Formats: sequence, C-alpha cells, structure tokens
Amino acid sequence: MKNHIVPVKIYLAIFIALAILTALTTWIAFVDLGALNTPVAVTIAIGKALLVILYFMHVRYSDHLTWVFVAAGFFWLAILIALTMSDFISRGWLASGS
Amino acid sequence: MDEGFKLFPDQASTMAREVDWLFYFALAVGVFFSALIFLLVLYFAVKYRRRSDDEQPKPIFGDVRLEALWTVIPLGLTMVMFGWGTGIFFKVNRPPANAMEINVVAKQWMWKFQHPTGQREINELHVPLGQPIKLTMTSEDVIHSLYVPAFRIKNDVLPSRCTTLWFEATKPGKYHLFCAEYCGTKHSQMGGWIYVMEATQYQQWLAGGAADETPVEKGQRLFTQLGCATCHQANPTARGPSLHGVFGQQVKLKTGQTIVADENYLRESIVNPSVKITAGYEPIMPTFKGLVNEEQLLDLISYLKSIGAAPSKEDKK
Amino acid sequence: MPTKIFHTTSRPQPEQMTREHYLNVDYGIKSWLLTTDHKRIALLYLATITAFFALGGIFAVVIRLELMTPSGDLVQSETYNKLFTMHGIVMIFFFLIPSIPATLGNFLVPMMIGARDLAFPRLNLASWYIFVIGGSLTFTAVVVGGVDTGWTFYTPYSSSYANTHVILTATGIFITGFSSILTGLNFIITIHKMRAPGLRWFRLPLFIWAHYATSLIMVLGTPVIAITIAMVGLERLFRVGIFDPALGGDPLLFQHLFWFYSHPAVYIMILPGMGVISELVTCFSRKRIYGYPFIAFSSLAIAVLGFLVWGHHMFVAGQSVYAAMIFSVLSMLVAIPSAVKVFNWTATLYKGSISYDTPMLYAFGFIGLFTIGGLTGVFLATLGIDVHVHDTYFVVAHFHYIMVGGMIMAYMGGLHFWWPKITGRMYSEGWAKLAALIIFVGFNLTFFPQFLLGYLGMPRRYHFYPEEFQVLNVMSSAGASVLGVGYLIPMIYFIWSMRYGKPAGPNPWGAKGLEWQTPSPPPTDNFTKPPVVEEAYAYAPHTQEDRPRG
Amino acid sequence: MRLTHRRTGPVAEQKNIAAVAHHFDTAEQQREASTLGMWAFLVTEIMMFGGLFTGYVVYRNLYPDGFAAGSHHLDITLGGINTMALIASSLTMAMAVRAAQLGKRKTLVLFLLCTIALGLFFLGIKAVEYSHKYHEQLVPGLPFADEGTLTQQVYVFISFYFVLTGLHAFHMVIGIGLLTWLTVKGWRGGFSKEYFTPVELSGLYWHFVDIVWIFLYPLLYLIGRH
Repeated sequence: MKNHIVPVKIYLAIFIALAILTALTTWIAFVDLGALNTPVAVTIAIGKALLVILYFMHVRYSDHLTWVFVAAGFFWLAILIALTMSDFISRGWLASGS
Repeated sequence: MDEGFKLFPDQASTMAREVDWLFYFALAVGVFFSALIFLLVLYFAVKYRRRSDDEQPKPIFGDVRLEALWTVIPLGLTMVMFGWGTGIFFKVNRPPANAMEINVVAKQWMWKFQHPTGQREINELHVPLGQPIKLTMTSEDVIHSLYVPAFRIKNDVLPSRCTTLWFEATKPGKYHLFCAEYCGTKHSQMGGWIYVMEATQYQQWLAGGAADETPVEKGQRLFTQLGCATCHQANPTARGPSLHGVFGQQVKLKTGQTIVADENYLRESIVNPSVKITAGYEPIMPTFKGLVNEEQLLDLISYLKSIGAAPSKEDKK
Repeated sequence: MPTKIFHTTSRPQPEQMTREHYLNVDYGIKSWLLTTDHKRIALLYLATITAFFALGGIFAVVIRLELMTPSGDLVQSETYNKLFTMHGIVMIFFFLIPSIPATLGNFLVPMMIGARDLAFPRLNLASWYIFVIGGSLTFTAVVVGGVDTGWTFYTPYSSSYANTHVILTATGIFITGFSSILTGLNFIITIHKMRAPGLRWFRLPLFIWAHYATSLIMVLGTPVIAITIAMVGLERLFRVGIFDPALGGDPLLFQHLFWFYSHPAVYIMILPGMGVISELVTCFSRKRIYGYPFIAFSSLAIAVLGFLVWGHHMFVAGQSVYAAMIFSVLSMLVAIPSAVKVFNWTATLYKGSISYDTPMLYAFGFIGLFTIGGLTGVFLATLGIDVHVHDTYFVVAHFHYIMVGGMIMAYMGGLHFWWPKITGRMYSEGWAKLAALIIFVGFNLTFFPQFLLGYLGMPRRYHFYPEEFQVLNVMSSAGASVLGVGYLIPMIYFIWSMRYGKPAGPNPWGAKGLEWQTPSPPPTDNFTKPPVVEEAYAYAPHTQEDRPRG
Repeated sequence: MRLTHRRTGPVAEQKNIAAVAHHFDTAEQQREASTLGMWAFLVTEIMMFGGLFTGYVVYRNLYPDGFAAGSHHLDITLGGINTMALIASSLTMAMAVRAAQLGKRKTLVLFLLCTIALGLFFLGIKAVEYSHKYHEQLVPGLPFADEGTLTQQVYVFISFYFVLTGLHAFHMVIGIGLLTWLTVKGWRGGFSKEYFTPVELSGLYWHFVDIVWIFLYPLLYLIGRH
C-alpha cells in the first residue's frame, strides 16, 4: 500500500454525505414505506459504511488483498446470518406442505 | 428380546427396517473404501519399500483425470446417501393422519406420558402393535431428547416448543427408552421402557389402569375455567378468532403472512399470544404463561385438535 | 519447566557449544518467558499443551474406569458429568485446537517460508500468555469444583439450570479464544507478507497451505464462539434475555452460534494434521506429492465449506427439516476434499521409495484411521441415519477416530519428524516404533467398540448404562489402558533424547523443505543465509515432460 | 538478555527509519504487514459483532411488534446526536492520520484531542441514555416495566440493546485509551512522515467502531417509527 494522502476536500465531502445520510435515514423512518422501511434503513447504513470504509479507511487506495480481507469479513457474516435464518424462516413449512 | 450381548439392535418398528437398509448401504460403501485405502497403502508400502539408501524414484506430478474420477465417484455416492437419507427423514417428520396421539412431558429427570384415553405413565409407555403412534412432546425445564433405539427414532424435547415423533411398532417386546440430550445430573437415569403389546392386550392394559380424565376432557375443562370461550367464539364479531377446526388450517396473520396452526402455533398463542396475531383481531389476549403448566398446555392443544368445525357454520370469513 | 530441561541439556555437549543456536543463545527463566523467538514460543506452547493433554487424559482414564461397570459405582453422577465435561473442554480448547498450529506451526511456519520470525513476534508471545491465563482460569474452575454442562454448553441448561462453575470456565474459554485468534492472524499475515524470494504460492509446502486454511477458520470463527460464550455468561449473571425460553429466547439460536464455530473448529483440529501428513508422506517415499494443487485447494475448500455445514449437529434438535436438508447436502460436499486428500496421499506412495521410519508409521496410521473417521462422518451427515445415531457413542467413536486417530497420530508423527530439528537430537527409533504400534492397537481397541455401542443405541454422556452394553465397554476401557501406556512411552524417550540422543545433523531424513536447509537446532534468525526457492518437493530431478499438462 | 542479534537485518543502516524489526527486510514490508494485520483483526471484530447481529436478526424477525415497541423507548434525539458525534470523530480521526502522513506534529495532536473529546461526548450521552433506561425500569435482570402483552418481547429487545451498545461502548473506551497513548506519543514527537503506523492502525480501529454504530443507530432506534 502506497502512502496515499487524501485531500481534505474529499474528507469533508464524505463527512457531509454521512451527515446527510444520517438525517435522511432518521427522516425516512417516520415515513410509512410498508415492508420497505427496514431494507431502506439497512441500505442507507450500508452506503454510509461503504463511504467510511472506502475513504476514511483508505480501502479505495489499497491493494487487492485488503479488499479481499474486508469482503471476506462481510461474506462470512452473511453466511452466519443466512444459514441461521434458513432454519428460523422455514420451521413451519413442513406442516403446510402436507 | 433378550438382554444378552449383541452386536446389532432390535428391529422393532417400520422405520427401523428402512434406517437399517440405508445403514447397510453406507456400511458397504464405507467398508469398500476403507478396504481399498488399507490394501493400497499396505501393498504400496511393501512393494515400493526402500531397498537402498540412494534410491531416487521418478517424480509423478498427478493426473487430472484421476483427480476428477475420485472427486466424482465419492460425490455421486454421497448424493445417493443424501437423497435416500432425506427421504427417510421426511417420513420420520411426517406423522400419519391416523396416528394415536400420546402427550409427553419431559422434566429433569423423568418422562410423563398420557394416553388419549387418560391413562398416565411415568418412564414407561405401553403401546399397541401395528398402530402408528404420534408423540407430542414438550419440556418443563431444559432440553431433553426422546430416543428409542429399537425404533431408530429420536427427537429433542424443547422447553418453549412442541416437537413430535412417531413410530409404528412391529414386534411385541420391551424396549429401551433413553434421554439422548444431556440434561443434568441424572441424565443417564432418565429413561425407561416402551412396552409393545398386541392390540387386544393393550386394551386389557388400558382397562386395568385407572383412567384419568382424558387430555381432551381436561383441555375442555381448562378452556372453560380459564375463560377462553368468552372471547374465542364461533362468531365473527367476537373479540377472538374462533378456534373450531383451527388445527392444521392456514391462519392469516396481521402481518400478511399465512402460517399453519400446528401444535407449536397453538402453544405459542397461549403462552405468548402477541407474537402471531390473527388478521382482523387486536393483540388483547393476556399471556397464560405461568397460569398453565406444560401438561395443561398439551391438554388444551389436545382439546383444540379435537374440536372440528364450529356448530354454526359461520366462520367462513 | 521447559526452561530447566533445555537449560541443562543443551550445554554439556561439546559439538553444540561450538555453534550458537536458539536454545543456547541465552539461558535463564527470563530468556524464555520474555522471548519473542517463534521457536522458543513453540516450545512454551509444547510444554503447556502437554500438561493439558495429561490433565485431559487423566479425566479420560477415570471416565473409562467408571464405565467398566454399568452401575455407576466409582464416582457420583455429578462427578461423572464434570469429568466428561472437563475432558471435552480441556482436550478441545486447550489441547487439540492449539496442538499442531501453536507448536509445530509456530516453529515451522516461518522456517518453511524462509522467514526470520512470524510477522508479529510480540503478539505471538502475547498469545501464549493469553492461553496460559485462560487455561489457568479454566484449571481453577476444575480445582474449585468443576463444571457439568458438557463442553457444548447447551442452553438453557448452562445459562439457567447448572449450578457449577460455568462463568469461570466460560471466561477461561473466552480468553483462550483470543490466543487462537492471534495465532491465526499472525500466520495469515506471515504467509502473505514474509515468504522467501521465489517462494510463490504453489511452491509452498502443503503444511503451509493447511495452516493458512486453519488460520482462516481461527480468525473467522473464533470471535463468534467468544461472543456466544460471553452471552451465556451474561444471561447467567444478569438474566439478559437471549437464549433462555423463560426470558423470551430461543435455545436453538445458541446451538446455531455455537456450532458456527465449533464445527469449523474440528477442521482447525484436523487440517494442520493433514498438512503434517503431506510432509511425511513425501519425505518418506522420497517423492513429490501427487496432485499438489488438488491437496492445496482441498485445504481451502475444507476451510470454506466447513463453515456451511454446522446444522448437521442439529438434525434432531428441533431445527426446520428444510434447513436440515440444506445442511445435510452441504455436509456431503465437505467430505469430498477430505477424500481427495486421502487418495492423493495414497497415490504418492505409488512407485516411491518408502521407508518405515517412525513418522511414516504414524502417517500410515493416520491415513487408515482418518479414512474410517471420515467415512463414518458421512453416515452422520445422512439425515436418516443420524436420527438414530445422533448423540450416541457412534458420534463419540467417529469424533475420536478423527481427533485421536487422525489428529493426534499426525501430531505424534510430526513431533517425531521435526524433533531432530527442534532439539538437534534423535530419539530411540526402536522405542518409537514400539510406541507407535501400541498406540495404534490401543486406539482401535478403545474406539472401535464404541461404533457398535452407538448403533446399538447407547447414548453418550451416560453414567449408568444398561447391562447388555458392558462387554463392549470393558473392551473399550481395556483399549484405553493400552493407549495410555502408548502415550507415556514417547514422553519418556523424548525427554531422554534431549540429553542422550545422537546429534541429528541438519537433515536426518533427507527431506526437502527449507527448514532442513539450516542446522539443527536452527540459529535464532533461522537461516545463516537467506534461502531462495525454485520448486516445492524437489525430491528428484525431472524433465519438462514430467510436468502436468494444462 | 543478549539482544545484539536483533535489528541486524539488511536494513540496519537505515537508521532514520524508526525501528525496522529484525525479522522484516524493509520498512515497507513491515508497514504492509501491520496494516494487513489490523484488517484481519477488524474481520474478527466483524464476526464478533456478527454473532450479536445474527441474534438480533432472528428475534427481530420473530418479535416484530415487540422490537418496535422496545425501539420507541429509545430517544432518537440522543441517538441522532451521538451518530453525528461519531461521524464527526471519524472525520477528525481521518484528519489526524492525514496530519501524521504529512508529519505535522501539532495538527496530529490537535485532531487526536478532538477525536478523544467527541468520543467522550458520545460516552457521556450513552451514560445519560443508560440512566434513563434505569429509571424507566428497562434494564434486564432488574424489576422490569410492564409492557402489557409485549413485556417479554420488549425484554429481549432491551437485552440486545444493552449487549450491543455495551460491547460498542467497551470498544469506544479501548479506542479512547489508544488515542490518549497516541496523543502523548505524538506530542513527544514519536511519529514522523516515515513512521506513523500506530496512528494509522488506531484510525482503522476507530472507523470500524464508527461503522458498528452506523448500523446500530437505525437497527435499534428507528424501528417502526411511522
């Protein structure tokens, strides 16, 4: 990884974007989107997290290996949640099938 | 059955035969591959033993075709086992509709059974031959597991949930009943016997024991006592949904989901009523947790299973 | 302990005084307790885990003695339950998981890749201290009365019903988890960043591939068990509502989180063993490994697939049948890379020049016993069979075939193989062969009857058992005593060899790894001149036509 | 102890570069290893919080009404202020790392102090929130407020609230400790353009803690508000 110096302007822009997204997620929580409220909130959170990871944490300027490490972390978390939920979601299915 | 030394367990249920056939198949595969590896290793070890200290064998890098072969063949065999095993597993988990229902409550460290006719037993269960039996099980404390090796069946018994198990005995006799999930100090003594009897003998046995109230009767009494009927009426304007014929039916929930009213759903609706609210009703039902114990819960469920469609055929909506 | 042993042994021999190496570079307690040399830390670990192995072994001895009779007459049920719990906890968390990685791995990973040390030497020492602290807490729990939840800590028994020292034990395991995380992290970074010139990924010894895969599991899985155990503790202490149904929780959530780590953890235990076997088989048949890329990738495949199969521990736990189906098919898949490894090792023997030195005997033992263990694993992954054999001695036997028959065989093989490198001295080959034979026989006598017991229906963790199971149990106990003797013999001749063993020389086996290109014992910086690597397992010259096509 | 053989790698002559340890060949290699090591550590952190998040997802799915009711007990204003505070602290942390990269000692110390201040502010607000929960009898293990038919579900929600925010706050405390050490070391001129790895690594850690909160805020405070 090279010693990449990010301009202050970019940092400030990221900060403003994060602040706006925080306001947005708070505001949108009070709007009834039906089943979409949670996905929207999570999407905004993922967006914010990406901004922090890519810029504040310099992953955008890092080598592939760092990308792989970060991706692996979230991928394994996804495995944990998805396979656990596969049990909780499908518990009643057998009864309805018969 | 005899209690002497043996190498293979009794085969005393319809399921036992099926599980054993699959086991023989797996065993054949296992023995074949173990033998193959043992013999090859042994043969190579002897044939290619080092004969002089400066031996320099020719390098072999590998062969993709061989690699593919020994990837695909085991994969195919395991897929056969997977398919076969899954078939049996679904059978184990789908009790036949005509099964006789026995309620089971587990606690540290005993098994409590109640027959549909009201007879109660502790750590012993008498069942008729050739009749599918369905066990509806719940636990008062920790996780237990009901296991009858001669029937090749087992299922965990959970606090907070109903689980089921079914079997059809094929051979009269006395079989071990174990707790298979570690549950505390006397785990290894939490067991007993299953007695499989001819149908006529079973009837005699039933007649010999002092019959308690049947689970259905007791459930009905509780239903009245606890005032369930004040809200749950077969009447569209009632505060609670009608429960006639609800068991096994699709229930539409407030959230828009549809689920099937099985034992677990009924149990949860009594203990934790606000979790799954039927569409069109308010979450006003208080919890009955602590007011009814696990056995009474099973009685209530037995009662709800027993009531068919409502007397007045009004609950179409 | 280790200080003293090496202190007294490495000095008097004149030929060792002539050269400075990691053992004689410094003496005294401080030079060991404050060392950052990966080789010395490996020896600190070796001494510690040997102590834990002995402790776990003592528990096993009492368990097997108790099971000689069906009536539970040697100890109380409470005691028996504590014995099998502590046997499991000590052996799994304090012996098997650190065994090969923390000792042989710690010693060899930097050497095999031509580095002077691990990437983070101080973190490496910290991991040993963390291990010791965690181990001491758990040991304290044993001393003050033990714990009886089973090593699986199933809720709500562990969080609300057990009245033994759950919190203390859990804290010990929680802390030890970080030692495992640090070791794994250290290996990953070291393997990525510190390889010698020319040492490309596909020139790495398979031992390194195996340790890389192991480290992935350590880093990705261990945090989950740490937080899960912590939640059990919180639920016990503060009645936080997470697992106990009485508080609104779902006990199956615990099982999911627990097995998310604890199933991959068995691959933490076996993968390094597979890495050792790859080294042994090549060295003692003087051949490059057959199908190198397939063995390398199968390690990674096991590490990744191993994370997708945990639900096969919960087939009869009240899990959804559909989830069970998914976990069953995925479990079948993880059997394939293991099979690929076994076939490739066998093929490596073909047309080799096979010698029967002690490490190779262990490798033969491993291949055979691991095959049985692996195949019975497929039985357990098959839903229909698992309904019957789940939580019976069949599972106990399967697990011990993999762990004792597989892992400990590999560990012993590896220890015998690299002992000359570690200490600079040879052990007595005759005694070593005898011990290997005794261990093999004792092992099979102990655990094969347990397969039969399992299919007959004897549940695990049983203090009292029906009389018809006694014959097989007595056989198993008899085998255990043979096995116990088998493990004692190496402890004696290893210690003996440190003082009286013949000097080994840099490469007594004619092996090709980088670790053999430096004197035994190695100098503190591992290599006198930086090594350069041109190919892996170069046991014989070859022409371009020999190389695989494609 | 004889340590003469340490720091005698091929780069021993590069005196200016603060301490290339004996087992590394170059400062570059050492720095890459450290950064990658930190990322690997953060992956373990993801998985550790991941265990809790999995529990959260399971129960949120099981008890949607209870989680919404529980969420209404949390103060959005305080939560929102805290979110902004953490985001701002991430900015100041990024600026601190930048100052270190440029070798500006005073700017580095200034931004580190800002970050610490914002972190302490966050913890202060958190303490206020916890004390509110205590007064509202919304603490697991103590006598619990009656939430009607939803009591048990709210209890589970509050349990997760405390475990998740508690673990997060614990990470904040460790982070503030690290930053304090960096400030002292930085003030004494312990970092330079060539050597600032500790600042960089602590920055990564601090941002990670921020990211956790970015998820906690909507998942805990903003359920079922419409």
